[in-house]
Amino acid sequence: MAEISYREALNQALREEMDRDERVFIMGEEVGYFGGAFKVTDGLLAVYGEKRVRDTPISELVIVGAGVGAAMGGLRPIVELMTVNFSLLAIDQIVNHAAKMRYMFGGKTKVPLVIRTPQGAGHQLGAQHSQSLEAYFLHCPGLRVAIPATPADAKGLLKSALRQEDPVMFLEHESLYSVKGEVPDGEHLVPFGKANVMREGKDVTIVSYSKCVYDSMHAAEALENDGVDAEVIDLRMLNPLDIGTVVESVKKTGKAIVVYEGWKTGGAGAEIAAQIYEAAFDHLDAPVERVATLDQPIPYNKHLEKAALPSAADIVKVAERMM
Amino acid sequence: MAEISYREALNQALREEMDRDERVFIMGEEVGYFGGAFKVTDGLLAVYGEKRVRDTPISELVIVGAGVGAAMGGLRPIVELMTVNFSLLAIDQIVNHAAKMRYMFGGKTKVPLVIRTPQGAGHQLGAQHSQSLEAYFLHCPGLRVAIPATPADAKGLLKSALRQEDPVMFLEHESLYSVKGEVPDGEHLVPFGKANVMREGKDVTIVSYSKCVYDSMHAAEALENDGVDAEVIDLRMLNPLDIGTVVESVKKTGKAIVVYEGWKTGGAGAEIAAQIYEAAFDHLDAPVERVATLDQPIPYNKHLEKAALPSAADIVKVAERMM
Amino acid sequence: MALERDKHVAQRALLTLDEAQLLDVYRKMVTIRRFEEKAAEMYTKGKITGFCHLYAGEEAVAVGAIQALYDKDYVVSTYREHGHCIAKGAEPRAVMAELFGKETGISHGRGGSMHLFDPVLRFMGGYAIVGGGLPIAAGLGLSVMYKEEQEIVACFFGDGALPQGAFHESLNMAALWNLPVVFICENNFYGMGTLVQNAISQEHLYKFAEPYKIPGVRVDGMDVLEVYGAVTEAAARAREGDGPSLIEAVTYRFRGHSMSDPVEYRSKREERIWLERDPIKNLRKKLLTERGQDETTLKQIEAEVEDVIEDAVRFADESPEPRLEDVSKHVYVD
Amino acid sequence: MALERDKHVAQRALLTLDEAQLLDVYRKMVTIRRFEEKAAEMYTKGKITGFCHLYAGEEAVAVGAIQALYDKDYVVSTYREHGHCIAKGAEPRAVMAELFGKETGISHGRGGSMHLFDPVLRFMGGYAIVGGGLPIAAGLGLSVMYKEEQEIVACFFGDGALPQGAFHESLNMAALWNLPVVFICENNFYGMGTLVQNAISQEHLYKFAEPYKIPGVRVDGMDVLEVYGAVTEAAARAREGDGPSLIEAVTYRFRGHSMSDPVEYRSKREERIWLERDPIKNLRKKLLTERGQDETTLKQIEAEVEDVIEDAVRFADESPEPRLEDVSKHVYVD
Ligand SMILES: Cc1ncc(C[n+]2csc(CCOP(=O)(O)OP(=O)(O)O)c2C)c(N)n1
Ligand SMILES: Cc1ncc(C[n+]2csc(CCOP(=O)(O)OP(=O)(O)O)c2C)c(N)n1
Ligand SMILES: [Mg+2]
Ligand SMILES: [Mg+2]
Repeated sequence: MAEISYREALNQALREEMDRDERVFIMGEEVGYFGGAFKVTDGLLAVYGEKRVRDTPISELVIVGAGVGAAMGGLRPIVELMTVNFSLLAIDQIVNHAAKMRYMFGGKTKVPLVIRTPQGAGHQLGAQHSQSLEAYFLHCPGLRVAIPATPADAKGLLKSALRQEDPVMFLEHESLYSVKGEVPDGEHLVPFGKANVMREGKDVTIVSYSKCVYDSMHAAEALENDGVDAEVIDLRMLNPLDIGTVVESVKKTGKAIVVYEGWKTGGAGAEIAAQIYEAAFDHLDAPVERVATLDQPIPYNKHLEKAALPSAADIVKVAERMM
Repeated sequence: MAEISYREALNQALREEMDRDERVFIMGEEVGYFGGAFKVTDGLLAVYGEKRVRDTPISELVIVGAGVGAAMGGLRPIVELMTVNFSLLAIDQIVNHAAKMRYMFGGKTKVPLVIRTPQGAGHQLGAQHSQSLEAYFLHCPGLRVAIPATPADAKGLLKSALRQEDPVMFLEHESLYSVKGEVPDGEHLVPFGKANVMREGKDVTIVSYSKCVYDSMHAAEALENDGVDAEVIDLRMLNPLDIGTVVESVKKTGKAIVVYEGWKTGGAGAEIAAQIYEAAFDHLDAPVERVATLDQPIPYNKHLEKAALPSAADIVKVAERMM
Repeated sequence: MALERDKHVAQRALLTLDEAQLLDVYRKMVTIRRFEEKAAEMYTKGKITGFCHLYAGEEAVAVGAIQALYDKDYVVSTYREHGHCIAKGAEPRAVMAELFGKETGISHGRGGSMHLFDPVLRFMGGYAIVGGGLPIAAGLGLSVMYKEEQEIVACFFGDGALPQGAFHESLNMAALWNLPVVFICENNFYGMGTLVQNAISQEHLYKFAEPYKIPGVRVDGMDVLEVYGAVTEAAARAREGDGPSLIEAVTYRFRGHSMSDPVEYRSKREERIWLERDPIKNLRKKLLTERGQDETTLKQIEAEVEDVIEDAVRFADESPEPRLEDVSKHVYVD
Repeated sequence: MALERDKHVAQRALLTLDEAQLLDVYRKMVTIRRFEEKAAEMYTKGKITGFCHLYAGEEAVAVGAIQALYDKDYVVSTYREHGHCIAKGAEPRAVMAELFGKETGISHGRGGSMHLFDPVLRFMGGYAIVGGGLPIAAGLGLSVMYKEEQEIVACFFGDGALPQGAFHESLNMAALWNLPVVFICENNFYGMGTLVQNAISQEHLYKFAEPYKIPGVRVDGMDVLEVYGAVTEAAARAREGDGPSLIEAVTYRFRGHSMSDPVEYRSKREERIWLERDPIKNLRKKLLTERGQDETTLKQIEAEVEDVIEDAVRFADESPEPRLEDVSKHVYVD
């Protein structure tokens, strides 16, 4: 157990899995000499060489497609897309190919490909570099979606992703790379599809994932001072989605707030809310609230950007309104 | 007023708008000599010539991108993507460019581009040719989404799309092209963002769009025999989404079923359900039900395909369970 | 459009291939032709549905190319892949059953005509997104190189795929990384109803190899031996670690784009010219005149093929439908 | 890497451009250089945030190319577009204010460094998706041709964009439809930390024009007159309806990829060699020796530029922030 950053946790998971399994390799833009645009692959090239740490051209479509083919060929490719914004250039290979091939080929193949990519706003990178697109991948049967919030989960989910057989969209967050936390050394596997109750409470259930989990925790602390006892759940994954843990909590609190950084409309929060209603309708004493990004491109200006994104303050305001 | 097909209605709208406005032109794969893969542009080349009816290479990304540029350049381009499945190769130009440019350029430009494309399953075309991807476009601020069910709306919404200033994803359905209906001749404009109550009823509200509107109507007829009086609403558009009309109905019926052909999880139905709850929670005496496509790639086999898709029978079953 | 043929290559091939191999090549081509004709018949009878893109007329490309491969080599194809799949060794039974949507189909009825697949035969799939197979072929090539194995990958696609970014991204990666992939472009002059000249500003498609510094050749895709010769060379190069090649095989589809295409965009005259260049007649004549085969041997092969196809239809017809309760099977492994 | 320069072109340009034009070119280049140096300073001071990609060292490309255009011609660029925007006529004030995120910015503070835009100047945007601007440039070219107007489109992009499918799809469409677009590739040898040789199997980027049957040339991007000459020719061709061209301008960015790049992947020696080829020093010398300008004139221009940049910073600093209540303005027109 050591206190390391989300970035270091991912780097550690990559090293451990590359040591464990010869078939695991990583490719992407700047993952080698540069050590990754966010330094997640830092040092890997020196240890594993150009064969297993491959710098690619700026060609998202073929980078992902080559990952699909390599996975069919018996390898365990990890493709790093520099940011999720660029995944839209490769989404044909993700949605039309990787996610469908096993089924459309009658179960005769599998595509154990892990696509890692950071998303999120908050650094004034403007409309084309600040998106959170998990909703697109959630709406794609055949594709697993992991979206860790903590360093420990980043390591444990990435290791698990590399040991299962289906394609995985592994969504990191640009604002979390430097966040530190306790991470078990060595063999630490977080099972797919298990949400994590970060904080127990009886008054309201705050459901979230990725960076928003931290906003939710801060909101919970603030609410405590106003005597509101909030339970915070980190979903960790969107597919499989552990709605059971959420429903259990809602049955206890009778209130739910879903917090996410994607655009509010059509975002993952709509699905989570719908499932909460479907499973706990009679236990809800208020409609499920959604705290998310405004339905608009992300502005460059610092204040406008802040105003467009969900915050702990927004969560607190909503929670108090619900009480 | 004449009884014509959805296909003819679209063709009529295209001719009327091309006659009205010199700046309107259409480009896409096979739209010219071939008359369109689904014959929607049949005969246009002969009348308007190669300048305004442009056959393109199979290059979805640049077809859409060229539409974006042409729209910025002052034209009113219509891009036809042969099917929505291929839009994934162009989604970078749709989501990262067309939808964001006005905002990220501070309101200094506009992209009046209409992207027409059919979606839907039901013809045993297999996993890569049977998708309904409206949820991706609904989750994209800056992009309008029209999804007509009737010939009259197909004409009226397409004409309106060509007279407003924002990019529009115009989603048709492969199974609707031959469906006939009364269509007003000449100037017939359906305003954006107004849902249509297709059938009045007091027991349950069935909310739908595109082909599923017909399944909903059939279900309503079947339910009538069991003494269940269903109201059927055709949303017509997903952005803007006329939730007001839906909420009004739900306040009357107390029950809602959302029917759509996209995959159930993360589909547009989740958003519609979430908004119904947010606006009519106290009027609901049961959770909103979602009847949609199974969360899996569409099978080729006829019976499996049928089993994977939503049907009138499914709606009836759900409605009866709710009574 | 003048064909820069390399008849020496073809001639050499005619001599290198022994009698048994030549007859096998002939059998495969006839099998594919008869399979497609039967598929058309079954489609009109409503036994086959959905999209059905026939390969009749182009047999020399798939058979010639795959004859130049080892069993362990990989093949990636498009939605027009019945021919490649059978050439790679698939039982007509399994393919016909797939077109019928049966559980005994090569993709268990889940894929249909456009999505045939068999890992044992190293037939790595028919893909229905134009250009979609190329990145995957590059990836398979990468996996071979990574494992330091000897296989190569043959990737088939149409002229219509060249304007797709995927073609260029894949060629560049394969060239840059020296991947063992042979890219085989089936230039049948049309992408649906669009003439290649209206889709690409360069009608000599093999020339797209040049900027990537990889070999590019154009062969007569109606001459199975010429295709065989060119692919033999490209495959050897790939196997020896000298990287990818681009082969443009000029061919012609005798039927419409799919069963629902009335082919109004082609002139009768053009079609007649190409029907005269029928690759099967072409080879048959060669076998009789240049390799001293006799009518009886060929007639017998044709008769045997006839039985195989009839049996395939019977098998497909009698095979069970997938079970409804299995509708969601195979979405995930875990 | 040997540069296939066309010094005649440059020489001709030196003669064609009159004194006023040459001094204007010099002024523009100095303005861009000083603007970028100031932007770096403001970034370190925290006045500018987000990504900031500087153009220092590459001024000859933007200024030389845009000098060859008319005001009504369109320019499309990337996220490294301060130089192109200023060369096209933007006030340093408006650009600096944008970098500061102010309402007075050229994109009203919504876009930032990567998304400058001004329809009046026909500066059609900085795009931050590599390759994203090319299809849009093709579309602008199409709109010009459609309206039977005389404008042309100059589209700037980096060496890193060539492996993108968008590059090829756009070149093909422009070539096929004869669109009035001049594609200008700024080959500065690196895409972030990746050497062009590690990204593309062809280091002579202009050669990608050949298969599309459009002219492709390589020019010395450190020589503003050579760039001017090449773009003048390509622009004339486009304007006369003879279609697109591809120009590879070999250049070098004096700073890191963005403000946060320590540039560890380049050798000091390599950097020194290129710093000696500074396009501004280069032109300055020519003006003094070959066009008989005197120090005082140039010094005065430099002093004036200094004031302009100082004023730009002051303006940006004093300008108001966008109003919070306007956060969602400009998402839709209707
Ligand atoms: C990305 C994409 N765009 C469009 C289509 C529709 N489509 C199917 S086949 C085809 C023509 C392809 O022609 P070509 O590549 O020459 O192959 P051929 O049919 O001639 O064998 C088109 C446009 C598709 N399947 N995928
Ligand atoms: C599609 C896409 N992939 C990756 C990136 C991240 N990225 C930004 S700039 C850049 C390098 C581009 O290099 P080049 O085209 O040579 O332009 P330069 O920065 O040298 O001017 C990369 C990889 C991006 N912005 N867009
Ligand atoms: Mg073809
Ligand atoms: Mg560069």
